[in-house]
Amino acid sequence: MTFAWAIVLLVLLPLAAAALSFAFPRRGGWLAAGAAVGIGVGTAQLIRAVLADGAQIHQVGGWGAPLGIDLRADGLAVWMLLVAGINGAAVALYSSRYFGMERSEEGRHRERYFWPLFLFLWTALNALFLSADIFNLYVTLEMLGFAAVMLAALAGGRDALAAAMRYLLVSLSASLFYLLGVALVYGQCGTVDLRLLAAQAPAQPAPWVALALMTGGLATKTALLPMHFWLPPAHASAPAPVSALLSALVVKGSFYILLRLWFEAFQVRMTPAVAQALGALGAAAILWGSISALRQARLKLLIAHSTVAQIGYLFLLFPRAASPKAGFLGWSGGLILLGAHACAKTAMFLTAGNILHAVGHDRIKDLEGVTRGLPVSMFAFGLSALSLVGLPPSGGFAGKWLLLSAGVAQGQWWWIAMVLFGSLLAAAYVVRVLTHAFTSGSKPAILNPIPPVMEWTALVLAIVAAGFGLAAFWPAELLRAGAPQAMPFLAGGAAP
Amino acid sequence: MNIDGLVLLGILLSSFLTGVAIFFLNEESHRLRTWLNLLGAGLKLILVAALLWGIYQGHEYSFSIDFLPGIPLALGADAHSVLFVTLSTVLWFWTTLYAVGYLEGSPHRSRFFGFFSLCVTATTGIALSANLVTFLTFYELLTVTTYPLVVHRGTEDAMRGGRIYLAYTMLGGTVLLLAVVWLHGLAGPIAFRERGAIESLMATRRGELQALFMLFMIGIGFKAALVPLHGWLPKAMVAPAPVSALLHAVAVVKAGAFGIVRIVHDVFGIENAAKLGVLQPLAIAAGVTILYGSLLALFQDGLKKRLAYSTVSQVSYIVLGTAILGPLATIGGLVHLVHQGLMKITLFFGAGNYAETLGIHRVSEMNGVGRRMPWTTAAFTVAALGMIGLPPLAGHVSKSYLNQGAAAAGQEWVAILLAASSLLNAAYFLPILWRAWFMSPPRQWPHEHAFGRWETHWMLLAAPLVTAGLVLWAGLSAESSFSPLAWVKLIAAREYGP
Amino acid sequence: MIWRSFDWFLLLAIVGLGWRSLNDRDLFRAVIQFIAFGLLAAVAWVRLRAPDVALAEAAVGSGLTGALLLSALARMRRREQQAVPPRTEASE
Amino acid sequence: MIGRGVIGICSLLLMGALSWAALSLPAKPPGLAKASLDRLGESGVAHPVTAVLLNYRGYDTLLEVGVLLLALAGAWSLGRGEQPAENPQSRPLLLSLLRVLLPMLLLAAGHLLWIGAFAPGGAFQGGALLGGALVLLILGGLARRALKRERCLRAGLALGVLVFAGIAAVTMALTGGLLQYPPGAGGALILVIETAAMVSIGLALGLLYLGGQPPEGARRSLLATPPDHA
Amino acid sequence: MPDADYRLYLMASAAIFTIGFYSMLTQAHLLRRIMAFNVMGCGVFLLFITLAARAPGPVPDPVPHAMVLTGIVVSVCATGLALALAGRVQTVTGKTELEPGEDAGGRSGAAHHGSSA
Repeated sequence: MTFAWAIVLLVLLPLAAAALSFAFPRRGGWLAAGAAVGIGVGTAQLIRAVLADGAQIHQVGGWGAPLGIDLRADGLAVWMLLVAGINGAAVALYSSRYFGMERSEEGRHRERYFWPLFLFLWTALNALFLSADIFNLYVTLEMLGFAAVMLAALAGGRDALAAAMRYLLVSLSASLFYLLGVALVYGQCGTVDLRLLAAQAPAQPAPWVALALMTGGLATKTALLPMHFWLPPAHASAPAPVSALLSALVVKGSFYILLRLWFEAFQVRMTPAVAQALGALGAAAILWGSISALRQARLKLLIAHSTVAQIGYLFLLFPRAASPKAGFLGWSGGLILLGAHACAKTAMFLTAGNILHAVGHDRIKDLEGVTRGLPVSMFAFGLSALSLVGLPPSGGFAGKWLLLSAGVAQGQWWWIAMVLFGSLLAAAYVVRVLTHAFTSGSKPAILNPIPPVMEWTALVLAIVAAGFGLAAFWPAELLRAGAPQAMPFLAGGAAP
Repeated sequence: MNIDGLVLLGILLSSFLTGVAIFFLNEESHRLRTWLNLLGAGLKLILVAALLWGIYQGHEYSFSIDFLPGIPLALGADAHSVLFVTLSTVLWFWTTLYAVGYLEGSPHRSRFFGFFSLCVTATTGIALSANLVTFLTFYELLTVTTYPLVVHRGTEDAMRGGRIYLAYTMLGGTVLLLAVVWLHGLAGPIAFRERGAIESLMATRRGELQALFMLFMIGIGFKAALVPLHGWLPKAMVAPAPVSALLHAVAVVKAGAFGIVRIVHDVFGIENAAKLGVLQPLAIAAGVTILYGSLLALFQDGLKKRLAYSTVSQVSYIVLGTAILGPLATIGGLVHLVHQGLMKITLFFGAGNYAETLGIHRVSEMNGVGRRMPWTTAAFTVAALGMIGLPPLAGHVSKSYLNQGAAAAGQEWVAILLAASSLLNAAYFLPILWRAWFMSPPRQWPHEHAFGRWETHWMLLAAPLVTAGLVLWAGLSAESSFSPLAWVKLIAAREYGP
Repeated sequence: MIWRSFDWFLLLAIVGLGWRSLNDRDLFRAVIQFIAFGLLAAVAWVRLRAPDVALAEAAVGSGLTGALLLSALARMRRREQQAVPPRTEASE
Repeated sequence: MIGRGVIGICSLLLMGALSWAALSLPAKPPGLAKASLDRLGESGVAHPVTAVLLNYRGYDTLLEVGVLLLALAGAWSLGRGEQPAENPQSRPLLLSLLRVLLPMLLLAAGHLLWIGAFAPGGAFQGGALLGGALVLLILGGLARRALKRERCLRAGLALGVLVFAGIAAVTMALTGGLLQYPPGAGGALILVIETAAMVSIGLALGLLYLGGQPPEGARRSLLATPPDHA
Repeated sequence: MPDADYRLYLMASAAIFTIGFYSMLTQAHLLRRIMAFNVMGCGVFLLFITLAARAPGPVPDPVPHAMVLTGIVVSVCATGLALALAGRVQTVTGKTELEPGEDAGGRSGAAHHGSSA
């Protein structure tokens, strides 16, 4: 019962709010606020339910899989909901001022369309995290993709539009690959329900191809190296709050489906070879992303490239969590890292937005003395940098610690080296920014003042990112409480 | 965890909250900021005093909260902690006073004192950590909070110095992290325990333990500025004098030295380490560092640079003492932790006064400063002589214990080493004193400020005088029952057991 | 047998049109071929006993999509004429 | 950019893998045909596809109606579209065509909606016809005044989602199950949903044709002024 | 109808999808790429429908049909959206193609100063 009502709050409410904010463009902000409150309540309820008595199932229409669609809330799902909720709410708060700052017709136009698109995005994320049905996941994926692309295009500049166009084409093709996989799976197994698939565990060739297709499509949407090419321009040229959403949440949506496929529906096929391959791509992404982040001239591009690198870390989860030796460590580590990265990245992009708006550009080398103009924002940047680099007690540290412990438990030194080296590179590129910002050169003219809300939202998120390592045991418990049944060792495995 | 444990938390918060509060002060409210600073420092002093009193009363102090799954964030107050926390708290109080005077009228003071307080929070956190992960946490926090202090001036070379500092310390932190994770993988959560926490592995995992010990020493060696990991220390001299004083005497380098002591004593245990045969290499590294530092100090004309290299060498006395098996050496090393701190901070205060009052930055400009600034120079002299090891000053105590310890451990080379180092110390300190007292001052000083009736700002004067006094006291009353030495003897007794 | 050859013909036509519609030099012809492609697909749906899908495909898949494509093409052409200097490669 | 040759080879490999996988599928797939037919009685409609769309997997359709609205909102977010160019000489022909075609299209749409309950047809097909009709109107230039009433358009577009979501919530309250229709009420509720959905689908599909927000008469459209001129 | 013909349809679906994919990568003009997406989709739908038709029993499996209906509507939405975006891209950049190498994101900052700030 709780779960069913939570669904109403988490999916129907934002969906309706989106439709209403389209019908009544001027009420967008308020509708978003209402939706945010509802989503908060729903998430809280679900978390309590899951902690109390494990994973929850709701059979939509009362039919039940395979005929109907099942929604499911387990530790993983509610953790993702929570992450999305925190960042979504922050972005909503930030945007309530951001788009208003522009007093032009375009500004009003953007604000009018931001809210419905944003609410659709949030709906899609919540629906995606709750769904246990791979075709339903396809629908949510498309909704997510459309919303993301159009939000990215909202900036309207030539780069933004070109990037959005490329993003749209990539995302559409990727979805079709996924859908083709779904078709093959259905033809083979006669069901599209994750848990029934896990029960069947068929061994024929078709599912292999299907899995390959779906993984390819989803990895592309997640911008895993080498399918990352579309991400930096799209994320860098979008309006700041949108960049935050894209980097913090959207890429995580498709990543989440990957987890569901590999660790639940098709876990029998999670062979070490597969795990190592995905991990290797992740490692490559860490290197490429960090190094190219070092070479960026503009702040938003730097942050976008760092997203590519951080996505690489997420994929290190596969080789870690796939081994019974260290399953839980890798699993919780990767997911905590995911949450930490989301908060940190949102804070960073919001900060970048403040800088961009305040000084009129985001050329890193010309940021001298920005610290004096925007102390709060830069402080937020510094704090989120802590989490990105993985210094204690940040969430990033907790995640990396668990991943490293998993690596030690497996005795896989080369992965450990990778994680550590990645942290150093991350330190290098954030320090590059901080150095310029701290240097007291010619003080850049603060063209327009930044509303306090926009600075403090970033700071609060940064504090969350930098501080929630102190509570890292809690998400770990949550994930333990409702790990996918398919892989028992994801729930077991005593912490170090 | 007990109610007393809150005292430990209080010791951290007293400076943490101060720091946070100061961040949000606007630049102009000098008075309020000053009072906040002194309030925080004073409160910390009182709490530490309460802690000491409680320990004499036989209270147990511990505080812990959940952190990583299965690993708490734990604070405790064992003998080591108390030694280091007392030292850093006492010195912080005076450094704060000094910094307030020193930075009067310079920009960004809210930022500066904010990070200043956080930096000391991290240091006391290191002192009070009761397990390895907590230690690591505060250790990294120290790196982060000191960086803004090093680059505070915001000039190009300040930035360069800061980058180098960060590069070194981050690298060290990473190595340390690797070591910590690895050790946890072997032995589970590591709580500091006298005589070591890894007994169980001694038989089976010998090789890995040796590797681990090396990793630990490298990781911490960066902060402790063991040669060849010392490169950042002279570069970090771009920071304002109080920061240098803090870095060298109280926070970073000292935290490094303390960390090495911690690892050897309470993670591995001296006997175990000796069994593993890893102490000798450490001792040699320390020896090399001592000579190298002193030699380079000899050729520095920049006063702070010279002091920096002298720090490189002096801190390794502590490492040396730790690396030699036997209570006497241990005592020598540990007590130098305190003594070096007192002496070095005095020296930096002095250097800061010269720079601030007369604009003197190089040794070659110091002719006759003794006549212009007798009090400062007196304090400076006491500390310098102490460094050289002149009885009855503090340095002498440490060195004599080290000597006896080395002899007891049958390591004669150490005696030679120490003698050589003392000679070098004399060689790079005595000329300074000679110039200061006995050569005639120039017609006019590079940049002279008049500070009314005192030779310099009273805050700048008070700090070095007090610390110099402490140097005297530590030396004179060494054998009394209430002195650093007495406390250190207690520690040594516990480390070696019955 | 008849059906068999019908299937062959149908599918070959669909595949062929699909290829042509994407590789024809002239965009307008390409779009027309695409619409034909959609209609043949609808026939295929009927053949596969999916009347609902056939209806939808005829109306949406080829009908509306075709209209969208045609109008978009017209707009693009117009913009190209407006644009200075006139660009040509779009209509290849 | 990788050469066409490489792409071609990759595509051939892909095609091989796909055919191989598809051919390896069981000849008699374990689908849901039987299940969906067996429980058709409970679904409230007699046509299996409609049953799947609006009952068994109604949740998909709910989200999908959302996607439709989202797509339109996205298209509008790009700025104002333009009236398609109309060549005068074809206009009279078009108009006479419209006079015949429009009523038929509307009737057909309604018919499809109605029979969707027990035969091929339903909201999508009906909506598609409506959309087609709207396109014709726009082509004939008859929709100008309608297009000015933006508020009504927005309301009509949002209608489908709101009704669908509302009914989902109501069923939730009544039966404790999302989209779990009270026994017997299924058919009626589905018809309501389909009607609302059809209107929105028709509007959305038709308006997508403009390639942007309906153009305003006098004001210069945003399309004409790229924002980064600012 | 005999299984042989279904095999025919299955292979055709593979072929259609691949053609669409190939053109999506090789064609430059946005209109063509959008059509390519539609062709890919058609291949996927063909697979679904064929599977449905192969279902044992008197009538084909309705579930894939419903899925395809959903898919068709989604892809027409996508097409409309993509065309609108393409038109916008053309008005702003004057091109009907995406020039490669934007991945480096060369000019971004300048542009979003104007637009997103």
